[in-house]
Amino acid sequence: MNGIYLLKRLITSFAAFCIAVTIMFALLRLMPGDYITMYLEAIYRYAPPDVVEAFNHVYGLDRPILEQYVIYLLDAFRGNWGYSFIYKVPVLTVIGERLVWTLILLLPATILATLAGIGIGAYSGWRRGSKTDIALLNSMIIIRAIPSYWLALMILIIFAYYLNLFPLGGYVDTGALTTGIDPLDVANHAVLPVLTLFLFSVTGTYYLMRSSMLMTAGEDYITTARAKGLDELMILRKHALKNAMLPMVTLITFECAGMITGSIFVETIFSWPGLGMLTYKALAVRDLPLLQGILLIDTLFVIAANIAADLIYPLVDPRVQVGDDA
Amino acid sequence: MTGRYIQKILVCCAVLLLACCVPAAAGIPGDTDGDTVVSEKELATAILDHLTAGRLSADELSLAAHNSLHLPYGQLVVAVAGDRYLIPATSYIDQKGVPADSLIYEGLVTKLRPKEGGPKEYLGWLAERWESSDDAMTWTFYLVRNAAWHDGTPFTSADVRFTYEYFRDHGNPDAPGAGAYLVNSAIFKNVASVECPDDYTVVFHMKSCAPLFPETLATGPGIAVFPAHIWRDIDLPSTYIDTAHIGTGPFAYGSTIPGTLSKVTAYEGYHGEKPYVREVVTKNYEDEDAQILALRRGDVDFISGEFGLSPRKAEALKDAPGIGICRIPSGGQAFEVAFTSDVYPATIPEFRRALSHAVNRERVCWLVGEGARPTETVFLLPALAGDQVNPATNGLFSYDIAEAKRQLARAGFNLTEENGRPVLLGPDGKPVEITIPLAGKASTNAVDQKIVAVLKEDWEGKLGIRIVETPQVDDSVYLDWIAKTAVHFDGMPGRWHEDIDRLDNFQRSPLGENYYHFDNETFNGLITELKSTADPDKREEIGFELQEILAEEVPCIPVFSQDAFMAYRSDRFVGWDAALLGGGGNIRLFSEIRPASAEVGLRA
Amino acid sequence: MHKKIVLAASLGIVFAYCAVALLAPVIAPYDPHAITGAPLSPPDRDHLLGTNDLAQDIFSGLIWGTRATLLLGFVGAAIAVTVGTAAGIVSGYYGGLIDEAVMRLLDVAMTIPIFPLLLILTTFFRPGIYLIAVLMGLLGSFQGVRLIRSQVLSLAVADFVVGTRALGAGDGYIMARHILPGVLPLAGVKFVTSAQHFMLIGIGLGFLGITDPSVVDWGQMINRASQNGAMILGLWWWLIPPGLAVTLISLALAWLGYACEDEINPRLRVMRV
Amino acid sequence: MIEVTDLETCFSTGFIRRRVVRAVDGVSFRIEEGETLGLVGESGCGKTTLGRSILRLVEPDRGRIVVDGTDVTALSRSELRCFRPRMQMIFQDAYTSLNPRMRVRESVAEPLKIHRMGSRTDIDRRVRELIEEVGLNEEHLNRRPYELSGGQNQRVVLARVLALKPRFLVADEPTSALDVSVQAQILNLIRDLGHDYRMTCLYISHDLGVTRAMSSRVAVMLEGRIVEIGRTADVLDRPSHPYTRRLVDASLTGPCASLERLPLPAAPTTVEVRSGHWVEETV
Repeated sequence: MNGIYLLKRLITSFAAFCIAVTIMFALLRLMPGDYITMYLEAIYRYAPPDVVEAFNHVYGLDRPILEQYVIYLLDAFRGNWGYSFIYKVPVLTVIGERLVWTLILLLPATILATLAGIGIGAYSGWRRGSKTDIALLNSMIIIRAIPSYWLALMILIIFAYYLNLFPLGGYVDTGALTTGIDPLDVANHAVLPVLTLFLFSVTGTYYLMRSSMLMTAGEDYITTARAKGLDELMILRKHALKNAMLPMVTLITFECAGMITGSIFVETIFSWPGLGMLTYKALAVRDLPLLQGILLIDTLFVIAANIAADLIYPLVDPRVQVGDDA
Repeated sequence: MTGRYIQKILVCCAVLLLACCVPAAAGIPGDTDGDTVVSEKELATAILDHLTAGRLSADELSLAAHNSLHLPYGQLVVAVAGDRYLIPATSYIDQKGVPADSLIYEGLVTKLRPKEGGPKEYLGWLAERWESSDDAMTWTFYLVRNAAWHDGTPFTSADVRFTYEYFRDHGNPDAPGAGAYLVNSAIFKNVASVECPDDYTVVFHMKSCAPLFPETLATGPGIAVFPAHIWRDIDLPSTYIDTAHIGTGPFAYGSTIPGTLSKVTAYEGYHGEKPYVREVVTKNYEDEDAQILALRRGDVDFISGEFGLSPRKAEALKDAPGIGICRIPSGGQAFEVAFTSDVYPATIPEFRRALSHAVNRERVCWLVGEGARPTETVFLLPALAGDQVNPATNGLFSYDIAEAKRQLARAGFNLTEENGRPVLLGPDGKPVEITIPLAGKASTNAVDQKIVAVLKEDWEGKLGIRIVETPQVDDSVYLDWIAKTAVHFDGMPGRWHEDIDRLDNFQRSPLGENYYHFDNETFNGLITELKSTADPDKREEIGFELQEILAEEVPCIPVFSQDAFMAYRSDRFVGWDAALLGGGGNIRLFSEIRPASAEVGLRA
Repeated sequence: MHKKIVLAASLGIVFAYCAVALLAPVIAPYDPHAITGAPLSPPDRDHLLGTNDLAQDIFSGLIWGTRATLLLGFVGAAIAVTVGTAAGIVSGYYGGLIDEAVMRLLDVAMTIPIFPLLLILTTFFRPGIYLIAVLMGLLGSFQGVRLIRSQVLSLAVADFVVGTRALGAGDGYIMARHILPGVLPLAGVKFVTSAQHFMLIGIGLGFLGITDPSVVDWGQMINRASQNGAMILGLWWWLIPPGLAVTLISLALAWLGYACEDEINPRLRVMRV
Repeated sequence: MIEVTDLETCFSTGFIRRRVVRAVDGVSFRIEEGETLGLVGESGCGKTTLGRSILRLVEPDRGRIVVDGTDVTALSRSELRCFRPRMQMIFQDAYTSLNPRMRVRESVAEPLKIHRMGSRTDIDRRVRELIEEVGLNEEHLNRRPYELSGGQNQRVVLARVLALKPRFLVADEPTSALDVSVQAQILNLIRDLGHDYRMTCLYISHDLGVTRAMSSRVAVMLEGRIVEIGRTADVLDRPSHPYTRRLVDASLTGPCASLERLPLPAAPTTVEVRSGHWVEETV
């Protein structure tokens, strides 16, 4: 880890953010039937020309395209991501409210999935070829093969409706209106969505850990260690875990970053007011400024996760010199 | 746990009712004669029952007492489809002025849902009554005298004038910052000045003759009046963080948990009829199915989907215990096959007329299911527009393929056959092909696809017109699409079909081109005349004439209108059907619902 | 032994799906777009899986839907793998500035989250099925570039490659004859896993309502079914079959991918499923 | 025949943070026609890079290479490709020198095909000739590298290289990966074929014994520089440079002896200690 590497990372991140902004700018401006008209259509049945003109003026759409772009870019960096069509408040405000709820689902799910994936994967890899291993491997393949929202739907129907064990959706009971948000109540609501997200992401960690165990088992030092009569499992676990750590951190980074992908189905089905559901709704009404905001916030997330991973790598494995190209 | 509790209560009630030998109707505890009102005598009997025999539990007795004394009781949970229906925790005034379906704010007047075949009715809200000068240049509103804002400040005519001025000043498009522009300011465009002779009288002086001013004010749920004492100092409505939401309505703002719940509580000082429920909680379920599951499980008391429940789901709920269904005739959307009058072949009026006989409404309705009613009137729905519908234009578009073929032939179209399939050749000798864009306003419940499926059978299979469906185009490009294609579908909420004034939908100018690119000089002139005509007879005459032009020109073919379905817990609250069907702005809806089960009191 | 059975079964399923897709007009009893009975009728002899809300035969839709799903999966994967392999080979073989440029570009591209971008782009353009496949393929090719490149890096400095260059072979020749065959097995595995991934994504897009309505596809079927309350109304014959159909092909591809991976990475070879 | 003047090859790593390793640092020497020059030095001293640089398999940064009267460094990419058949290289590991996916027949025919030398039947005939010349027979043609032994593979490599009838051959420790018994066979083969084809040869090795047997002159390389060059007998029997002395001593005591770092002058000068025997001056 050194300054120049960090600088490189920052430049990359900056470029990525600019590209995301540029794509959105291009889409908004290329859109046939410009979005002011569309916006007004939602309110009036017609878009009166004088009103459209006034709005174009307010949004600066009557200026040269390059000037618009520069303004847009600057606005994006200033956190001024425009107004959502549906909520009619600044996009960043809407996203800010939702982000925390997505994290409430995502963090426990990811942590649990990582721990469980490492545990089950290590066991499976250690007992490679055994019945348990085969059974575990196959069930993971099956879980991975089921379309995610399908799984979410089934979990909702079975556990919430038929077995009546959990709430059908939302994140708090109506009682919260009077007594305030009770963490236990939220936890009760979060069980099913977290379970679903957990199932989505446990397979990745499992695969990684298992194949790391298998790879490690073939290494010479393991054979040597075994010959010396040391505890095979312990050595395996130690080395396999070490080997798996780097890709694991990358994997978790990507999982966090791709949070919208998984949560879009889960949150919609469980009426959980996070970023995923916001995406779903923005899509339904083609709320482009909001979609743009979601893309940007997700890009920022990837950037943050990458930098976090860079910082974590050396902690996990001191041999790794991040940014060392040689 | 709750389920068992409900069972217990139900069993108790049943035993009780049997013991009292009262006609077995599920109703309010203590209400022995079944009129849904607990009279003083009944309450007294109930108290005695409770004291001596313990037949009624303390909770039930409390419910009976609240009902008898008209004190708000219990919590009503309403499911909504989308968090935009929740009351936001912050600023409440949006670019429209105020969100629709508000229980908190009131306007001067609101419009009642018309009874089938009946005339238009308005309901005074903050205005007790109103009158206009003969030339409709001056409108005077007499305000209710006992109204007060939720924070106790008395409501006066100054608030009304303030609202007008606020809209006028913030309707300025040059106002700094996005979102500062209040779109509804257009509604006051025609107002020259507002005068307040006293605290309870407001006089609007118009710029030009405005016979329909109350109608304009009642658009949607009605234009809300803002509290002058709060909004006086706020320059930018979009950036103001309002957490109090002070209005004059029957309910005052309670609290919000963003994205999922919001609550209003009964306002004891309300100037009209006080609500019977103490709290109305709105709970967000994104998914209609989740709403239905929640209603069945008893998590919510009222569901309505987004445009009313889907008819089939309403049908399936009918037999569920403790659940009632309300159907509002033509309360949903009305659908039409619309022509773009300047795109070939829709440029040919005979072609449009011919096709008006080639829409199998019965079959479309059969596909759509329960609650779809075929309509053959011009644009206005008889169920809503009542006597404004010109009887002469009724039944002009009957389904008759032979007639369609005849008219097409007369217009120079030639029906031939190719590879065993009919092919229609246009006057130019080329096969006729029509592109139909999907999505847009008719895509609710896939109605557009259902209409296409039926049209394909007739237009393609019998008349030889090739139909090309576009992929589901999104709303942003839909407008462009319909401008380029001869035929599209439209679906509009009922209120667009309830009044002759809505026929301006077909007028060209002053708003520019209409959806149909329809441009008929006589028609345009008549609309302008209608807008400034106050005399009801004269208005009716013009309205009839307008409809005749439309029937002749066929800029669109009406297909069907849909009833709206809503479902509720009939075992917990009573008075649903009357409230829902009785119409009026939604503001009164939840004031009339009465709790019927002690359970709703325990929730709060 | 057992592994062979699983492999054979997976291949069998994939081939069966391909056959169904090819023979759809022959197998399907009805035109999937035609009104063929009463809407929402339960399964009977005429309609093996009943009809949907448009009174279309669900069984025929299921058969025709195979085409869309396979097309999305395979065309998308083909594009992703082709682009990924080409870029990976060029980047890894030439190294230097080209590699640096490709890698930095990739760093940037990988930072932009793919799924939201895919959603926005497919929403923005009219979602034709080929467009979705191409977008998915292009956006999904980034990971492949890294994978292939790392393999190419070791191949490019292999003695036989240097030796062939010493013989006077051009870069094009070397990449085509020596590098490409070396990465093909890896690209093959990537193809299978991408195809599975893209099929699931395609179905997901259908579920979100981003589909081509002129094509019957399973995501759209599931979406339609759940939008029209198949779950509430108990119309299992509408909701379950497309879901099962997706799961089965996805499972077959997953097993196939695993078996292939096992084959090219012998150290993982312990699978006796 | 071969003339290398002031050759310098650097490797740089990193894009932004450039780090330069000078693998070949100002090397000059000549090899006469038909002569074999041995190049010795411990691993990592730049022998392989030097070999590859001469053939421009690695681009040198500076200097001039003249092979057979042609300035190799001045050739354009396409000219270079046409020139390549005249100079060839054999690598250390025979297994990795052959594409594992190709049959012997394809590998041997590959150079002929690349340079379009003859029709298909011509190529086929030539391949058979070649394979017999290197001491294998036709049945080996359909095998793949992993079905052959190391020695056999190295013969295939040789056949492949000889197909182009090169004038100059760089042999980069071609026998170091082989068993001692096989080594001798391959060495003999290379020597004999080199003689038959009248090839000039640069023989890279760290084994002084092999070098002695193969080459008439020897160059000693240390940290990218040639520190001593001269006739084999002169250099190996009467080493003048301390490094060479150590190298020779080490070869007597055993291969495991590690060599300590020697302090080297920054700007060395070379002196001719006897005719054709040049040594870099030490501090």
